[in-house]
Parts: sequence; C-alpha cells; structure tokens
Amino acid sequence: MSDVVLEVDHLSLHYLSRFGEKFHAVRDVSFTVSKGEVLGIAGESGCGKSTLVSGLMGMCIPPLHVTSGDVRINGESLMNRSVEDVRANVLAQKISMIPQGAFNTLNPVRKIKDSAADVFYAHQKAGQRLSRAEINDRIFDRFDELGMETKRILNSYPIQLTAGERQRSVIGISTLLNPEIVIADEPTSALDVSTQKEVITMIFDLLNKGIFSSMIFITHELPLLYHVADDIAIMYKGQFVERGTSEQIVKNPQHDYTKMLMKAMVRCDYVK
Amino acid sequence: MSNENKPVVFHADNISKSFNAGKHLKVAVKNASFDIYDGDFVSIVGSSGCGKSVLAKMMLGLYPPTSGDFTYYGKPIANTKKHWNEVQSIFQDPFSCFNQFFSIRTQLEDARFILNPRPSRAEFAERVDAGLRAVNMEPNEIREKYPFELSGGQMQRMLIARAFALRPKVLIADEPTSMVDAHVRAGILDYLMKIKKELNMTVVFITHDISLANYVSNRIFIMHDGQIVNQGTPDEVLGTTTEPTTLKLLDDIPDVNKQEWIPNSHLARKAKIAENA
Amino acid sequence: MIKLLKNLMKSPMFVVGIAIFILSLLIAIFGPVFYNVDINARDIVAGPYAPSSSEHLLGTDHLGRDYVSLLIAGLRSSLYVGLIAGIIATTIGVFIGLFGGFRGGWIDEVLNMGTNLFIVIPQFVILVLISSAVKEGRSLTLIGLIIGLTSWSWSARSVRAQASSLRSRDHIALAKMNGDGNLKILIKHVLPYLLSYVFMVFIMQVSSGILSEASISMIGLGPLDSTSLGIILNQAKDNGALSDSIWIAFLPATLVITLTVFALYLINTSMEGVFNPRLRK
Amino acid sequence: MLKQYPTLRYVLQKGFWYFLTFIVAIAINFALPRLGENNPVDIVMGKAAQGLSPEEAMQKKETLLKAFGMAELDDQGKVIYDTIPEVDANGKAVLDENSKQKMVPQPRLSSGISQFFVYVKNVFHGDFGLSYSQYPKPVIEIIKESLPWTLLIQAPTIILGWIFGNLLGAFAAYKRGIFDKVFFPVAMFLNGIPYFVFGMLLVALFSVTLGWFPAMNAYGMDVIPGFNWAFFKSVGYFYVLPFFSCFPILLSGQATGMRSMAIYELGTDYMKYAKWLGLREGKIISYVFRNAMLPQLTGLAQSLGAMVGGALITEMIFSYPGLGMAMLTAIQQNDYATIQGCTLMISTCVLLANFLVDILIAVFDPRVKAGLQMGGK
Repeated sequence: MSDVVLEVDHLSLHYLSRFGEKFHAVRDVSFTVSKGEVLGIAGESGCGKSTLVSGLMGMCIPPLHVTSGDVRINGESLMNRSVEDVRANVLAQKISMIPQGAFNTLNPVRKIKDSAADVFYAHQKAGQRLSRAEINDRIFDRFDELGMETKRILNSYPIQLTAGERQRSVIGISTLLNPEIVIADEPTSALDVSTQKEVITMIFDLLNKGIFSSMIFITHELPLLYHVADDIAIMYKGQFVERGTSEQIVKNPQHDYTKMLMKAMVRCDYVK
Repeated sequence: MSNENKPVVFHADNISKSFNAGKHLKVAVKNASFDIYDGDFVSIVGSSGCGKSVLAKMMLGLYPPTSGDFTYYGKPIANTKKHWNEVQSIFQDPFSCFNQFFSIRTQLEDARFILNPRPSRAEFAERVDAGLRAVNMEPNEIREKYPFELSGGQMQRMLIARAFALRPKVLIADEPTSMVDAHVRAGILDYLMKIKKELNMTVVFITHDISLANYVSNRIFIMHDGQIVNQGTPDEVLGTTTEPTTLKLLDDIPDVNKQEWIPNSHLARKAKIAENA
Repeated sequence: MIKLLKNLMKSPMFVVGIAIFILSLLIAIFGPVFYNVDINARDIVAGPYAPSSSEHLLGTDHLGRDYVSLLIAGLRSSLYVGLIAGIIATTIGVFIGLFGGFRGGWIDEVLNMGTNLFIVIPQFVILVLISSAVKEGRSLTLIGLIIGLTSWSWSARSVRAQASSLRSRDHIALAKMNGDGNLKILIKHVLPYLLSYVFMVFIMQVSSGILSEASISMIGLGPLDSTSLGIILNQAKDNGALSDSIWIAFLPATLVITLTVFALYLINTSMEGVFNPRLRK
Repeated sequence: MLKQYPTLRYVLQKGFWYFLTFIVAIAINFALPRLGENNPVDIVMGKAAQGLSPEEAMQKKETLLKAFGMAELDDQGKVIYDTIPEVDANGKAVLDENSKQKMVPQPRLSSGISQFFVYVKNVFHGDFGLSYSQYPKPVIEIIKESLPWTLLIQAPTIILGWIFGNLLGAFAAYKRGIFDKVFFPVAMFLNGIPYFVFGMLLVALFSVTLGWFPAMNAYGMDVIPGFNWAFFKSVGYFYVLPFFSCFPILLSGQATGMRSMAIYELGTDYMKYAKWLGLREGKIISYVFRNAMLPQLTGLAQSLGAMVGGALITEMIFSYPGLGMAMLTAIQQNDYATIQGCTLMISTCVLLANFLVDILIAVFDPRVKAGLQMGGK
C-alpha cells in the first residue's frame, strides 16, 4: 500500500468559547491513510473523535478553530481554502461522511430519492449537467447494485423505513459520487447486532466494488474495529496514543490505555 | 445445573401481550412459557423489536398480559408497591433516569419509601453508602453531585448502587449498558454480578448482545418475533444448538475470536491469502 | 437555580427587560406616594389639553385632569389586569395541560379537543360578547377575570406538549418504583422541569392580558370603575386628540404600554435563550 | 374507503372538526348574552318600549319574541300567553286596587334548547335578526356591507405579513451577524406594540402632522363607489395607513417566530448532514425555510384569532367601514343583535381561514400525503 490518500500532519484543533477560553480538543494528531486501507479510530466518548472528523472534512466552523497543522487529500491541502471551494470540490467527491445512525440524519420531509438527487445537483459542474431522469437512473442503479429494495426505499420518507434501512440509505447517498475516502463516525452505534452486521456488510460491499477505496472507521467497539480495520489508532484525550495493525492492537497492546480497553472487552467463547 | 428444587420466582404459562398500534393490533409477546427460579441470572436476548423489553415491563407489573397466566411466587403480578418492594429495575438510559433538579444522593435515598418495613433514614443512608462502595464509588465524593456532573457509566453504576441498597429479591436490568462506552460495559456487568452474589438476588438481564448474556448469566432465553425460541443454560443454548435465531445472533457478533465475521472483510482476505500461500 | 439566574443576568436582554418591568412596577405601586395628585381633580384654570407645565408635567386631558397621575393610575390598572389574567390563565392552562399531558388516554383527548376549540375561536369575540353583556359592574377585576378565563388555551397546549414528552422519561418510571404517588411525582419530578417553562408562559399571558385589556377598553368596553391605559387612549381618541394632533395626550400612554409589553417580551425571549441552548451563541 | 386518498381523508376529518367547532361557536354566541339576567328581547325592549302604549309595547314584544324564536307558539303559530302575577323592579308582587295580586298576561317563553335550534336554523338561513340601531335593517345587510372592507384590509396584511416575515426571519437566522443584531431587537420591539397604538401614531404623524394620507374612512367623499378608476385610486390612497398600521407588527411577529424555528432547524442532524454532503448554501436555506415553515403555518392557524382581533380595532381607529367599525357602532348603541351578528361572522371567517391553513399544511407536509401523520395539530 503506497499511494497515500489522506495525510494528516500535526493537526491541532481547539474550541474558542464566548468568553475567550480555549479548549484543545485535538492535539498534534498525525497519520496517513493509503489507498485501499481502512483505518479504525477507537476512543471513549469525549476523546475528540468527532472534532477530528470536522477537521478532516475541512469544516472548521467557529467556535471550532485550527490551531496548527495540515490535512491533505491526494496531496492537496484543505487548509486556507474558502468554504465554497471545499464544498464544491472536496465534500462528497473526494471525502464523504457516514454519520451516526441516529434517527434524524435524513430530512424528514423529503423522500430518499430526493435527498439523494440533491448530492448530484450540489456538485454539477457547468457544461456537464445531468437531467433529473439521468440522476434518477444513477441513483436507482446504485441502490440496485447494493442489493436494496430500491423502489420502495427510494420512494419512502425516512420515517417509513426501519433503522437499518435508513442507515443503509445514508451510506448509499454518502457514496453516490464515488469519493476517495469515507469517514464513518460510529455508523452502527444505534443499531442492534444483526442490523449492525448488515450495515457493515454493505460498507464492505462498496469497498470491494471499488466505489470508494479508503475509509476511516470510528467507534468505541474494539471487536468491531478488529474485523473492520486494517490499522487501529487509539485516541485518548485528543491524542493518538497508539497505532498498529488490528492484530497487534488486539493481541498485543502496548499503551496502558489500550491494555485497559482490551481487558474490558467481553468475549464469547462459543463463537467459531 | 438442576433447578427443580429451587422455588419458582416467575412462572409464565402461555402469556401474550398485544397493543393497539393505530388501527391494527401489534403482538409484542406471543405465547411465551417459562420459569425463572430463585437465584437465577437469566438473560433474555433478541434483536430490537423482538418483545424482550415488553416482557421486562410485564415482569415489573407495568403491563398486564393480554392472555395467559403470569405469576410471581404463585400470585398474579400487579403494579403495586408490594410488588416493587421485591422486584426492582435498572433502566436502559441512565441519562433519563435521574431528576436533574435533585442531587443523586437524595434520589438514591428516596428509594427507601418503597421498602416495607421502611428503614430509618440513617439506616438506609448506610445501605446506600455500601451500595456505592460496591460499585467502587466513594460515597463522600458524590454526596453533593447532580446528575449532569456524572458520566453515563457513573450514572449506570448509581443505578446499580440503588438496587444494592434496596436489596430486592428480583432485579430486572433492561439493557443497562446500551448507552455507555464499550470499555465501561464489562465493569458494569461485573458490578451487577457482584451484587447479585452478595445479595443472593434473582436477576433478569435484557440485551441484544449474546456475548454479554454469555458473560453474565446461568440461563439464556432467546426471543424472536415475540416468541421464546430457545432457552437453557449457556452450554445448551450456545454450544450445541441448531436453532436458527440463536445461530444468527451468534453469527452476528463481531467477536475477536472469529476468523471471519463478514465475507470480504480484510481479515477474511488475509486468511485467504494465507491459505493460498 | 442560582446558576440559572447568573446565566440570565449575563444576558443583556434579560437585564434590560427586568429593569424596565421592575421600574414600571415601582411606579405603579409607589408612584402616588411621590406624585400625589387626585386623578379626578379637574384643573379649571389650566383647562382641557393644557400643555406641559411645572404644575402638570405632561399637561392635562380633555377634562383638565393631570396626565401624570392618570398615567400612573392607568399603569397600575393595566399591570393589575395583566397579573390577574396571567395568574388565572396560567393556572388553568398549566392544570389542564399538565393533567392531560401527564395522564394521556381519553381524558387527554377530550381536554386537547377543548383546548383546540378555544384556540380557533377568537378570544376577542368572546371578550366582546361577555363585556357587552355585562353592562353594570364591569370592574377592573372582572375584566381581568374574563381575560384570564378566555386566554388559557395556548398555554394549556404548550404545557401539554412538554408534559407528555416528560412522561416517557425513565426517571418518572423510577419514581414510581420508589413508591411515589401520582401527586408526588407530579410535584417533584414533573413540575421542576416545567417551572421555567410555566414562568415563561405566565409572562406571555401577563403581556397578552395587558394588551387585551387595552383593546377592549379601546372599543369602549373597558372597566367602569377605574382608569386604564386603554381608557386614556380611548378618551384621547374620542375627544379629538388625534385629529388635533395633541401628541402629549396619547404618546406617553402608548409609550408606557409598549415599553411594559416590550420588557415582558425581552424577559421571555432571553429566558428562552438560556433554557434552550440551541438558540444561544 | 378513503385509504387511497390520505390527503382527502385528512381534509374531510379537519372539515368535520371545524364544523363541530362552528356549532360550538354558534352556541357561545347564543349563550353568552343569555348568561346575564337579561334576554336579548328585554335588552331591545328597554329602549323600544319608550313612548309606546302598553298594547303597542306588547305587540312589539310579541314580534321580537317570534323573530328571536323565543316564544312558545300554538298550532296556529300564535304566541301562547300565561297569566302570571306581576312583579315590580325589586321583585315584589304588585297589588291591584283590591289589594289582591295583580295578574298580567305574559308570553310563554320556549325552552333554551328549542330557542337554540331556532337560532341555529336562522343562522344557517343567514338570518341574524334586525338591527336595533338602524331598525328595521336586517343585521345581515350590515354584515354584507362591511365584510368586504374587513377582508380587504385583513387578508393582504396577514398573508403578506406572513410571507415576508418568514423570509426575513429565515434570512436573519442564517446570516446572524450585524443584520440579525439590528433586526431582531427592532422586530421584537414592534411585536410588542398593539396595532391600534401603532395606528394612532401613524395617524398623528402622517395624517395630522404631515398631511400625507387621510386619517378616516376607506375612500374619499368625492368619488362614487362603483367599478371606476377614480374609486379604486381613492381606495388605494386611503388604504395605505390602515395597512401599514398592521403590516409591520404582523411581519415582526412572524419574523421572530421564524428566526427561532430556523435556528433550531439549522442545528438538526439532517442539516449538518446536508452540509457534510456539500449542498449549496442556497439549497440549505431553502430546506431550512421549508421545514421551519410547517410549524410556522401551524402557528399562523393558532394566532389568526389574535391577529383578526387586533386588526378589527385598527378599523375603529381609522373609521374603516368594516366589521370592526360596525361592531363599535353597535356597541355604542347597545345594538346587541348586530354585535352578535358581527362576532359570529368574525368567528366564521377565522374558522374558515384556519381550515384553509390546515389544507395548506396538508399540501406542504408530504407526510400527510403519505398518510403517515396528521400534519400540524
């Protein structure tokens, strides 16, 4: 694995409160993600995972500020670019996001297919506009490809779907434009084990079909990361304390915090 | 493990529960029959919507069964203080379990009003202290704490401390670890097992994660679509079973002991490469 | 609680609002002590619509009565009506909303239907009908009472929404398992959550009460036993102050009403900002 | 049966509910005047009997009672009389020259319920009784003359105020910054001013002091009402002040409501997700607007009553010949039949407007179309 897709270089982020107090949420984080690689990030709630995501997406909107460091996608820096530039050229095309499978990720008054079509409309370049019919075709094809009940799901409102269907639709929408890298922020934490497996299977389906090539997967479930990620980074109080292959982290943790996490993992002896 | 000579705590004979969901009837629990014996640590496992939480609420007397006999020590279950004197609960969401306007301490001590005979304030305060120590919290540290000053894991432990202080005969724990970080989970379950042992309680544990059920309990019920499809000791239920729901639940957990959890995942690919080599 | 107050005091809107309101309360209560002029005394020498002078700071009305003393009395009546209406409407609204929202079931359905009924039938219409039916003995208190009895519906509605969302919280179930009775649960575990909300509802009811009284007085159905800001305006309008452009006859009264209501709005909005963190920033 | 047409079912359900509310409104209109000791006939008789002989007075009372549906009639449609002891104003028995109780004939009143049915029947036939102050003009005529003016002043104010208020509020919520900091307090200040107070200030400033616009009436004395250009021009000229005494306040009320709704919408998970997907700013604003509009529509339905009430008083300030003015005249002359007619008409209009808003909600909330949720309320 050689081609680096995402490069994070000594990134530090802080929040600036109304009264001028700084809170450093991410401190000096550096890592790279190569083509075809899945990097897992594990850590407890409040460790700075979600803030890091905002930084990676180039969406540092006050009160969040960049202290120092750089984020590069395919060698292009995201820092010091206008919001419009990042929106038009990076989001959903180069880097995309799968948010937590909470109830409210999709606009409740729009059908799934309309929410999906918005992604195309938002990133059309002058001279190569698609008609609504073409866009619909693409959406239907993609959902078909992913083995979903395309017709019913696309013509539904979010509340008409089960939690699993909703989250799978979100994944479908997030990857419509074949981004280079996808950030999945606890995409299954609100789901039960069976639905979780369906969703993860779908994500890997997308990976294997080459719809996107790299992924950052964030969760606090280490067993899940073990199966999903090639490499695991452990985040603690805004810093990366350890990074290694999933085998290394799970079987031979080095840092005390990682050891604690591993000790607290519940295993089941009956599985084969 | 033989249960035959232990007294039966809960006895369910063909119980069902249905709700009016709009215009049609939604059957949450279908013809369930089981016995829970004194001193059991029973887990009820199933995916969301299988009816396990409804069953828990029925044990607490919050929902009466639509049909069938459901008894507690031979008597029909009712939502009376007398029932809650002996059967208590730990709820899913620790963040919504406490009233943010009172200190945690006050709320823990308020639980003494359900007890009969009612312990004196001082006596119950000591029991709360003991409960807090049992879950590794220093009583003096949380004396003046309010719910919003604690983390989810800490609040979850508070709920266990409350159960410890109440010393109920039966404790119903409905997904008590679903809202906390993974690494806190085992700790909370350990505390649960510890107080179960110390107080010799009967515990009913509701979860969707079969590995947690295996970790804590001596008997496991598997629920699917409102029905109990498999029940027995972990060995019976998990070891040699051919029952499809159980197999699927086992198959779905991403345990680190597994070689391949999802086809095409990187571990699976690596395994294949190793095979070919 | 103290923390909340501190947060509120940080909001300039709240400070301005509460300052204006307390000032108007003080003027209404202690005004006569410092400015003791009989509101019924007609100054024949100064005559009707006298301009501002050292004797009459804001001049006199069409009968030669001193405007400052009229304004103080009017402010007092308006606040009095507003408070009565606010207390009654809030009490009824909270009671119905809490009862329905917390109980649920068919009682809730019936109460909700009644509430919606009173929301769509204009309050103004009922006010006019009752006030014009009560010819004699239309006192300030009675008007406050009528306004209160006809304006509770939207507070009932909003309290109901809050209460029914609270009902599903686990701390209520836990309180039940602590053996608390319904009343204790309501007082200890539901009301504290609603308290700030109820207070906001109360403030809005007071301000709408003041406005309703002014409206009803404007059309000549106001109290017969006392003067109020609405009556001052009504008389100014009926006695040519508008057409003769005698600003001093109505401008102060309009300012007093607007400022009082504005102060209440400010308090309400700033509280909303503090209690609903999303609106902060 | 209507399962395939959820919108239609929704509209029918709402329509039925509003019909019930209408009946309740009629009942309130019927019952409130009768709550006191006096019945409507006695109120009218108090003045009508002046200067009439006892026989004439009785004749008049009989007519009135029949008109109000309050008398018990025999088979021939004649009023039944009872002979009862006469009492004076203090409730004491009046004695005749033989020191015996004086007996007088008195029309027998029908029961409250049958009175109510007659009232409802009359209302549905458009019969609101006779105006007393402009006797014998039927109340319905007065309403017919004034309703168009009320609609002319209120419908545009409310509709335009709602649309522009919401646009402004959404814009303020999205832009924040200086615009919001100036706009929001101003809007809140305006929101607290009663319409009539603002109207009075406008009259004093623009009409009396500056003399730019007329202060009274709906059109000039020099034009003939009808379908002609001069009349329309005059109406437009006279329209300015009444319109602007309501419009800014209504607009600010809607804008402050929309602002907080939009701020809430901007913070939701789905708006964050939309930003993450790189949707255009304009698109996100339009979603915020659309989603926040639904609760704002519900809010409109709730506050219609208050808006209409406020605007009616504005009519009185400007002597605008609408329902408000008609009601004011009626109040000043104790013309109860007209007051009742006007209030019932106002309630009816507000109910109809509410029904329209509910239909709009059904159109804008796709979940109603999907048969999933019952829109606003």
